[in-house]
Amino acid sequence: MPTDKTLSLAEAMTRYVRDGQTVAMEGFGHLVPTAAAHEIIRQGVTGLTLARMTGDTLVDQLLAAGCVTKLISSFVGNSSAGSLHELRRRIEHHDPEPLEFEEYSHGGMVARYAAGAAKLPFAPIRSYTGSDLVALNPQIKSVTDPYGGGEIHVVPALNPDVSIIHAQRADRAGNVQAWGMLGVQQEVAFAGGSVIVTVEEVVDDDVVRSDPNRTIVPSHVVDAVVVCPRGAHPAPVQGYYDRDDRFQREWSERARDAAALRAWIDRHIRGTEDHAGFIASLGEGYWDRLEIDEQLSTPVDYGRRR
Amino acid sequence: MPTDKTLSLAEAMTRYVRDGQTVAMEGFGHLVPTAAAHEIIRQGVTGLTLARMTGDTLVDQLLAAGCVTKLISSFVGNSSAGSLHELRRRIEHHDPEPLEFEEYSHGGMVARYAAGAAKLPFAPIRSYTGSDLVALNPQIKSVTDPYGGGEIHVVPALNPDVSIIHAQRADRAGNVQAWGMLGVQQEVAFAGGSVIVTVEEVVDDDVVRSDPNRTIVPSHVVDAVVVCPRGAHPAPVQGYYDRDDRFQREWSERARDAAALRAWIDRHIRGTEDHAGFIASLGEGYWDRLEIDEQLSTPVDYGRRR
Amino acid sequence: MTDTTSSELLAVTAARELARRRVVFAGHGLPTLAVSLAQRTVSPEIEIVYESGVTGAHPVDLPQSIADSMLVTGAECVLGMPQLFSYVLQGRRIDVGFLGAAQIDRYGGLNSSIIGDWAKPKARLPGSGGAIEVMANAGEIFVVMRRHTARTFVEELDFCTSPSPRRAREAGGGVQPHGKGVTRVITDLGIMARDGIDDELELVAVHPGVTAEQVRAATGWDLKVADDLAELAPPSGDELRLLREELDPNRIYLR
Amino acid sequence: MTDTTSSELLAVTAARELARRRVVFAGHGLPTLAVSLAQRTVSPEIEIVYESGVTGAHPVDLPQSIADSMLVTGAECVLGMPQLFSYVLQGRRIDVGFLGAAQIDRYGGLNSSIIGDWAKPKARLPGSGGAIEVMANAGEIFVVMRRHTARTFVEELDFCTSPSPRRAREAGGGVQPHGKGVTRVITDLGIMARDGIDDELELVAVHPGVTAEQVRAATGWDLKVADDLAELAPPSGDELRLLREELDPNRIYLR
Repeated sequence: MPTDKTLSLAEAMTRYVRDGQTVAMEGFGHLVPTAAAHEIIRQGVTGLTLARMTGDTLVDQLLAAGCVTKLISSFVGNSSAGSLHELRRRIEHHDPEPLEFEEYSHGGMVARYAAGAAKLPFAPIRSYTGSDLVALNPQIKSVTDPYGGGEIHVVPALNPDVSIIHAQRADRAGNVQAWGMLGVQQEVAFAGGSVIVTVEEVVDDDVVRSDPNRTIVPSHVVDAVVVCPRGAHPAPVQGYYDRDDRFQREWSERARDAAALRAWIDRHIRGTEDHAGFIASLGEGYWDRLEIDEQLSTPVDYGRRR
Repeated sequence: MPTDKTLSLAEAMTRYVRDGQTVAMEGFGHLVPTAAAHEIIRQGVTGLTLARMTGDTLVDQLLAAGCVTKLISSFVGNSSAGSLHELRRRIEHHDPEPLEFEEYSHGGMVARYAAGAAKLPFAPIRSYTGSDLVALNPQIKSVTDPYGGGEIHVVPALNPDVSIIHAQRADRAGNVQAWGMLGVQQEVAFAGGSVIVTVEEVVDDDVVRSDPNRTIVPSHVVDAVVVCPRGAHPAPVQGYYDRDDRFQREWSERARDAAALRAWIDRHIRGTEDHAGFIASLGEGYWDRLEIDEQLSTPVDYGRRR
Repeated sequence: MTDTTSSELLAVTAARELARRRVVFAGHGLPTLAVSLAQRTVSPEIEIVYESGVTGAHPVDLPQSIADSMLVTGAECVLGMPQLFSYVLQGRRIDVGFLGAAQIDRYGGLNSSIIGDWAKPKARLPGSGGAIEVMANAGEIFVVMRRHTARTFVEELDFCTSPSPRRAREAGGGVQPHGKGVTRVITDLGIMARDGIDDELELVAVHPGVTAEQVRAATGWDLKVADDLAELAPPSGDELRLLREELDPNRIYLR
Repeated sequence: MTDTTSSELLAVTAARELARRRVVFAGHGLPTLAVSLAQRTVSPEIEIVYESGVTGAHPVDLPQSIADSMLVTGAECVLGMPQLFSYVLQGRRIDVGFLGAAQIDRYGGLNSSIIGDWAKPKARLPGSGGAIEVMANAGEIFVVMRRHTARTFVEELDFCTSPSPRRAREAGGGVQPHGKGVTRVITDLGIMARDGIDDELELVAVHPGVTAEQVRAATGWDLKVADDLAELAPPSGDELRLLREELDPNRIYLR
């Protein structure tokens, strides 16, 4: 008799996300929790420390909307599509204000989340010797290998107050299933104090239970399940829709102009009720380009006792 | 144009397993590489350091056959089916000779393999404070948390010379797919110097490629793929056959008598050509009891660009 | 429903103690049965996590071991052991862990490794398995012992596999346990309980017909007895019917 | 096939350098294209590993980014990032890693983080991503630079993101890199190579029509030139046809 954890996006954010918290939003170019970021903007949350390995439009939007005072990240370009100009204005010109930036490499961020998930104080890593990142970030420390291997760098565990991920599907209890590129979705969920999962669809228990190896996060870790179709746009969702490259490229252009960027946020995010409203605001027929065809996996046999 | 890595079981063992090596054979009550252990016995390999988290009939057999001088493990009972009497004779009575035993907890062994896979010198773990295992095993050491959390225990990486696992299927290049209980199959493979994978069946590339998330070990990590149906018996293989509980219980009885155990090994292992011969030696109709019915997973959509 | 067996008594008693618990780590044997019974009686929302990585199992049959592949069929999730040990167990997701042992001491320290001399033991037992991690990381530990004797409830462990929080504090030099250690020991004679780090196990309840003196005589140390020592209600007809007819009709664990 | 573009030149040159390499870690852009070309020409057994965790990709189209979900469809394997970074990359499974950078120094140290002052930089670049791990753990590193200038090939990096092995040795106090660091820098002017820890990048080949002096002038340090400086064969008709007609007909990376 599992608990039904489904909430609306607005309810989930109201209940779990507070001003000043450390919020991790992960998804490595895939399964990005964009809709959740938009809702944070709609609710006017402020003072967040945002943890996100890969800076992208989501980060630029949260910065421009004034939600974020500190960023923890390992990459702040906009994939192959250009720069994040709002982020650059904050860092290069302190415009409209400085941005505190705690910087790692991808390997360091992955290790931080994994240590957080495992409630370990730190994780050793073979990186960083000779990198200026060590001087820039005093959180990168080292320990002595007690087996005689000398010094090795370590990074501290990252345990966000709230972890937010997107996935293909979940049941109502919060067993989350995902496929395609999985990034650190599992680690960031286990590392989080509260865990919000937005999904393309909520499915019957039977669907989840037909393939338990597909579950990347078990229900006892999840606080809220939010049905949010197209919730990762402009990132893709394997089997659901394609990456919106045009949007990414246009963003890099648009964000060069701080006023234009803010007008866009006012219109498309603050000016819409919810994520369905956001998608509608992109215009009639916008989604056609992102539709994909079906290619199903071959089922595997789990077997049952005679 | 991938390399075809399929070999016969005898070829794979001849090529990769040498006297005196550290050999890890993993599978946590499921996907146990039993057939590979039998072939090691047939080939008369000696002086092995055997790494295996869960002692079971495979361990008792390798000990009785004189293959193993040292064991690295975290559990040396025979699941719920009783004791491993050959192992107990070795440890309790040094009969026929002592057994060096490097002992950890399951969490410690898991951490050792994960560190080995990651080529880290050690892994921190929140266990062991106050356990006599620390006095028994000087390899369990500690480091000081540089973030102020005090001392924390660490275990050393485990990088076996050879890692052997069983799985449901692979392609000829060595992309290994498995489902059901996955234990440490992925970690021990990545930690191994050479990697041998026995599988229930070799499948067409298309089958593997229809579901890339099902691949737990990619081809570039694997040295040999061995087709070996029923290769995990008496352990089960999800979707292929059931656990042979009767065999496990009978083993505990049989192994009480050192001579009877050796006679069994001579007849069923040394007295058979290969694993098919071993299975045949169990008797006509033996397998009927272990057959299971089909229960397929619901396919997922990977999608393709239009 | 007379002739309650000792196994049935233990399963029913353990199941009742699981009221209001949420995520339980169960080894094979009686704990599996106790959790299944709790699911059907006092704690419908309880979820079992198995050492083999299975969570949210819905087995059609009683599993024959924690690594029974039939536990996976129809389960909600199966995790690899790194995830299970690092993220679930060490990640403090477990409310109650069940452990067994060959010896237990007054603070709930457990020996599942060695009887006698370490170098050449009288009996080599299975060892830790995941017990050290369960003890250190679960919120609390329930121990089920089929036979309450002075050889099992000892003044001093031959080997301390899974230390009590008190012993961990004394040892120092490492991470202290997250949870309370052993809070319940359920035996064929009754229930012992403890709570704080310096609390000893105290006899809090006995099965019908058992006296406190009987339990003290079967314990290798000077066992404390609660002022308000309770007598446990015998298994109800409903509990026994569920166990015998639905949960373990082949008496795999009810041996 | 005249009018070879600079991108085509770079892709062809990089592909040829991949002969006899086995497992390649490719970032998006020209490296992806170069590896695809190598697969079709000099190194049929080459396997690409993407930062997003995909191995053995068989994309029907050229992927638009390393996180293009179409890379997964029909791939042999997709790993999570912990597996990718810990087991594949740090696990030393990569023979060649491709990296880009805004600045490179004579020992192959790379800056992809900051131009100017750290606290208030002139330009904030993307940062490491996985570059620090690729540099430290791949057997060797290939760098492809679209434009060879003295602003890019610098005497001193504004910020050292991914250190050369020589710099790592000087820094001490941590794990030394597994591989050789940068062994090839492929630019629109030619190829620079180095091998040992104390070796500087040396100009070993120039594209047709380029002189050593031209390359030295476009380099911010006193660039060594190999005694047996070679002239690179121009892209063949076959190579150009593969690139233009089969691998990148929409000129996504051949811009």
